[in-house]
Amino acid sequence: MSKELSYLEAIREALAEEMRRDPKVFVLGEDVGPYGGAFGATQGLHEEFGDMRVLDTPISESAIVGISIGAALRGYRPVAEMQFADFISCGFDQIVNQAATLRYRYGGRASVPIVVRAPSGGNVGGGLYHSQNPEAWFIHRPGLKVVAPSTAYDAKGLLKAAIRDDNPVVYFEHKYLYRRAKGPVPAGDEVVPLGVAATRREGDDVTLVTYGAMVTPSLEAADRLSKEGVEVEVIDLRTLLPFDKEAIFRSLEKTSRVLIVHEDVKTLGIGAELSAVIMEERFDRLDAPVMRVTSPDTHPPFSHVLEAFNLPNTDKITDALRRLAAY
Amino acid sequence: MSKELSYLEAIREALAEEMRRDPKVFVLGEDVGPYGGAFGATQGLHEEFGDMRVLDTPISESAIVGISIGAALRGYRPVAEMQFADFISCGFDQIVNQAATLRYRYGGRASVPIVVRAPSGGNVGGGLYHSQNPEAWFIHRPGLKVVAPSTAYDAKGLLKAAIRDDNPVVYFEHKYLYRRAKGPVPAGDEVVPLGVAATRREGDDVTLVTYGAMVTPSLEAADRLSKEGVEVEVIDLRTLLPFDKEAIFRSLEKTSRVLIVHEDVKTLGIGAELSAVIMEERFDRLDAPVMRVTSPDTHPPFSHVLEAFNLPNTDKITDALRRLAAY
Amino acid sequence: MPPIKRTKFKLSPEQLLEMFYWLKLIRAFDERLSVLVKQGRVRSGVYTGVGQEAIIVGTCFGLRKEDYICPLHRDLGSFLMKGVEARVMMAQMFAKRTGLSKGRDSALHSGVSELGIFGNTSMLGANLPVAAGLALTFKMEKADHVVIAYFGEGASNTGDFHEALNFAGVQQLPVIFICENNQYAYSVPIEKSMAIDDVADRARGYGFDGVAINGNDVLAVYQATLGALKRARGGDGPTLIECKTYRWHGHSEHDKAFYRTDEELAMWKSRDPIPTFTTYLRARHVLDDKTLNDTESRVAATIDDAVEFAINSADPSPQDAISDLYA
Amino acid sequence: MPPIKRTKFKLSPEQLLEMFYWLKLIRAFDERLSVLVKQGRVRSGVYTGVGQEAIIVGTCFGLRKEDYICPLHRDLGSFLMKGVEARVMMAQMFAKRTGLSKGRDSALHSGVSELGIFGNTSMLGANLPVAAGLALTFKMEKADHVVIAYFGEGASNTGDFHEALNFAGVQQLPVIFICENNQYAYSVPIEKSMAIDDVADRARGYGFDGVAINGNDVLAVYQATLGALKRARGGDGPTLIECKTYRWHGHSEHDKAFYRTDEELAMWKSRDPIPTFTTYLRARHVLDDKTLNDTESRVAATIDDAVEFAINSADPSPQDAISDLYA
Ligand SMILES: Cc1ncc(C[n+]2csc(CCOP(=O)(O)OP(=O)(O)O)c2C)c(N)n1
Ligand SMILES: Cc1ncc(C[n+]2csc(CCOP(=O)(O)OP(=O)(O)O)c2C)c(N)n1
Ligand SMILES: [Mg+2]
Ligand SMILES: [Mg+2]
Repeated sequence: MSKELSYLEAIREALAEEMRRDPKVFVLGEDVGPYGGAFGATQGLHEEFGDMRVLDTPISESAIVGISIGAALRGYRPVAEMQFADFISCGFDQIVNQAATLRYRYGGRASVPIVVRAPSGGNVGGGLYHSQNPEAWFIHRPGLKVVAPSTAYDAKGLLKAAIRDDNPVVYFEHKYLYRRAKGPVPAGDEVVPLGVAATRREGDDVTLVTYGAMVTPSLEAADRLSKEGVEVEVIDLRTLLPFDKEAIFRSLEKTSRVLIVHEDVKTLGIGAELSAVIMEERFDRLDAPVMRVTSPDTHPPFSHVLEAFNLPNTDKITDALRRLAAY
Repeated sequence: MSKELSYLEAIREALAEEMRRDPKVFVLGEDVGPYGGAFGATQGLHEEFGDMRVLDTPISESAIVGISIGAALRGYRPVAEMQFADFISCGFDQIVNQAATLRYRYGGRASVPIVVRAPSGGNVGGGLYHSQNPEAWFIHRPGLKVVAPSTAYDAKGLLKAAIRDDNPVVYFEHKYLYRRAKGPVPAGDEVVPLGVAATRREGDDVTLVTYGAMVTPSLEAADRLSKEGVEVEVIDLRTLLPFDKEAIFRSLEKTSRVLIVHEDVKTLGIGAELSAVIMEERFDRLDAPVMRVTSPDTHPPFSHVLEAFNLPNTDKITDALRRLAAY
Repeated sequence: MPPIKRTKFKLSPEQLLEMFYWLKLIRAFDERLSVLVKQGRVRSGVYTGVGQEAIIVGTCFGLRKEDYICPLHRDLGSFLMKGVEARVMMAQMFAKRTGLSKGRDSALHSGVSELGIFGNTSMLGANLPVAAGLALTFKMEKADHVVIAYFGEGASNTGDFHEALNFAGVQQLPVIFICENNQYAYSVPIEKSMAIDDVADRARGYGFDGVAINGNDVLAVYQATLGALKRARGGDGPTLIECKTYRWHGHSEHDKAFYRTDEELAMWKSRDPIPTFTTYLRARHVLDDKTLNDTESRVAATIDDAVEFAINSADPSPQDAISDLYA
Repeated sequence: MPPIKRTKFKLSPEQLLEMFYWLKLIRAFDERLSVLVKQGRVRSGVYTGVGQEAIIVGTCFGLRKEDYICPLHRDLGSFLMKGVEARVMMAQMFAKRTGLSKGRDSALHSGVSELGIFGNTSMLGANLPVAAGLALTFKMEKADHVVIAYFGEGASNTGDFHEALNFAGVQQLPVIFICENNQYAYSVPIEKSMAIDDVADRARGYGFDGVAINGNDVLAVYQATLGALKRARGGDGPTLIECKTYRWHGHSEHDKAFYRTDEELAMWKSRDPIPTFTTYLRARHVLDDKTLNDTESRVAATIDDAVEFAINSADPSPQDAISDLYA
């Protein structure tokens, strides 16, 4: 627990450790071999594990996922890399129709332990096709699990848990955090369990639910509110499907107010489901409407002027928290 | 307005009329030519319009959409058929990344007037891959419009509007309604405008928001409640993106209670967004939580025993309405 | 590399009779299914392979238990030959709890890992990347097992076909791609879906051999498969075998197939694989009237038993609609 | 069908000098971009085509205004040759309001319909179905215009490549597929992504001709294109021209390209298309020192002006982040 790693190094370490632990784990994707991946997540793996466990593939996202499924059916645990999460649209059918349904239509007699790693998110000057946050499409698909770590600790711990999980997991790693998030990581066999949120800050006045790169500005906004006498509890979902409803409800018991913050666009982003579930199950506990701070319904633009307009940030979150606290 | 057509005939008539009106309209897809489409939606068109305006394509969903986009850029108005909405996952990238973003990244200097017709929905013994309701994926994508008619009238009128619209439209036609829904259809140049909901039944006590094949059981449930002294206003969304928020809010002013009914699964189905928007913008008008009746988070199974378990129906809707009215 | 079509082989009388049994059983199974659909006892879309049996028998006959098959919609017979009991397959078509998918799907969208059978989705071509993934694990293990992947000529126009065959080629995987070229994809004749005569020619674009053979000659299919098996088991990579054939029935049992002529059907019926093989067996004195009668009774008994079993099997319990989604 | 490589042509001195100008301009543009990236003035991922200019010049030189091009990420030069001003392209790279996309993307993801330029997404191969759609409209109109579609050898492994070329083949569309085979897809050498030597061989699987030529010889590229243009304009369908070449820079300007050797780079630099063509022009007495100097000054002035224009152009206004989504 003493070692400090970057989020990216944490991912690399998780891969290396799991590959050492279990010979059935292997990685595949574009440029993941000797090159070490577009972001370096697989650096050193090819040298250590060789051609057959660190596979450079052709530019064939659908096949990358399909091949992973085939290998998983024979007991392997493939970790497929999409070079950018944006390109997951090209492997979409294999994920939502092949992987997500397999156990169900096999009558429960098989499972698909694959992980699809997908570098997502903006604020890195990536423009329309190198900044997307495609998590909602997969949260809408029963049979999948969806993960989105915000810290180096979770990046490692959740990836290890995802690799060991017997279900198809889509693992969104946020590009903005790769080198910016740093911290201790779990040691040895420790994992961060899927489906369990983390409370990043305690508070009795407002519950803020978020994940990924939005955790830091959320905490900053919470600190500002604290100076104004409002204590915000910040919940980092970590797993988006299944999401930790109980953690939200527990916090809500104290606060009666919920703000949801995500970088994905508003309409049918995960915030919609969280809000709807709170509505259905905790309506009487609410003293104010559940609010959302999200990107507007548009595409991620390149120009920093435009991207800044879209992205939620500390100021926008602070404003929303104030409105919510004052409601 | 006097002619009675089935929902399927209404679609066919819309296609034929638009093709006659505008030489730039053409249809393409698998088996849409001499065969007339898997469901017969294009029957007679090949005979009338010939090979170049009624194109049988290879089994290539991604190309079918991409070809449509190319033709649209040259001023054509292609109507592409997915044989089943389920297979839209194979053309996903071209819809969400190519069509939906084009105008934006062209700086507003071009548009993509395509329609993707997608026969969706269950209750027809179709099983996992012939029963899906994939609308939410597209509602989550800015730049698209999404349509889902419930009557023959709207099937014709909305399809005509979709063809004339300058944006990419995904048009979900419900298979269960093809031969079961019958009624008058708009004549001549009349269209049903996109973005406008229809109130199918007036009532002051509860607002029920739904669309597609769920309108009929919703109306039946409303009739039952009426006998119990509860008047339900039933709103048929017709267009799912952009959805007619104002129509919902208007009704809510009267009723203070909203039930959402859809056949799609619950988590991040459109009901989530509707609920969240009502929460955000009309919290103080609510006397009860917005509730949802949907399919559970699973896949559409074949066996009628299983499918019946999943699908919302008059009984389930009636129960929910009672709970909501009594809240 | 060893030639494919001229591989030498010798089959014992017992083996030849076994082949004969399978041809008859698969034909009888499909024909019974067809009757059951007409009787309304099987409700689902049924896609029979009547007329194409020689392909299944010729390709499956030389397989080991460890070898894997990846069938598509007309390949029910390959499930039988790989070891699934006829009664289980029949229960699957009846959507009974005793079927492979517990009633969740009635078609061939379920598999049995222990028997080396992959169950695809409905999405044509989507089985091929999975086949490559299965074969990759055999290569990793330096095992000399093989994967057989089936697809129609129509499915060879999907993106997944291309991505899968390219990957199999570059990795030299032990996989045999079997094209069942039955001249039509639903209503679309091959000349409207590709500008080549032989799908086999596509193999060259992936760096391995493709051969086109008479798919109605079980011995020719067996011989070509043997050659490809030898190659694959010896580490010499994939082969594409295109089997020219014809489906007697409509695309599904509900399709009247008006898009083809009676003459064409009659011509292909005259090439029925079963009489051809019967003549061969008689000429070699392997089959006499008694063995013929015995075979036919065995087949009839098996099918009768299967139908009885399916009819008497219980429906799934409603809760099965939402179980087995996650491991 | 007319042969592709041996098409006769005659170019006037003016035309030859114009070709020379384009070669120099495109080279200079990319090299300036490269400097601007190092200076931090252009922030985006920049993918130059330095070393590959002969392909763009040779393929675009014979085009009409009505012909369409479908470029990929290294084909900035084709925008210039089709009529976009250098300053507009530079403003696009600077993400300024005066660029093609109003700052929404800095890469080549924008087009100009009036000039016959399609702007693709980032998704490799996704331009090819669109190219087929554009060509389809020329066929519909019986116009003798042509579509030129570019792609790397890496992109030829995507599903979209396959679906598009197959459709173009079966419909005999007026489209020329230009493969820029620069030996690498990012870090992955061609031999790790396909088991064939020539991408041109894939054309046979689609029923048309493919030729492999020296992509660093502008006259060879021009000649092959002329032949293919004649074919396409005459209704004889598509051609695939594979241009063997090499990119001098890394995959993007941030890539150090350690995956290749200095020797390899030196060898390819010795095949620089510009000196080769210069020698030819001098031998034919078309180019003397004065014309060379004039050309170089013209090029420098154009680039300087472009950079100045881009730098002095305004950023987009924040609201542009959410405009132009719908027509
Ligand atoms: C991706 C996809 N698109 C469309 C369909 C609908 N469909 C089912 S079978 C079929 C025809 C298949 O033709 P072919 O591959 O030649 O196989 P055959 O039915 O002739 O055996 C079609 C279009 C599908 N199942 N999957
Ligand atoms: C569908 C898709 N997958 C991955 C990428 C990431 N990517 C961008 S360029 C590139 C390599 C392209 O190689 P090639 O097609 O040969 O073109 P080149 O860059 O060599 O000109 C990759 C993998 C992408 N843009 N699209
Ligand atoms: Mg076929
Ligand atoms: Mg390349």
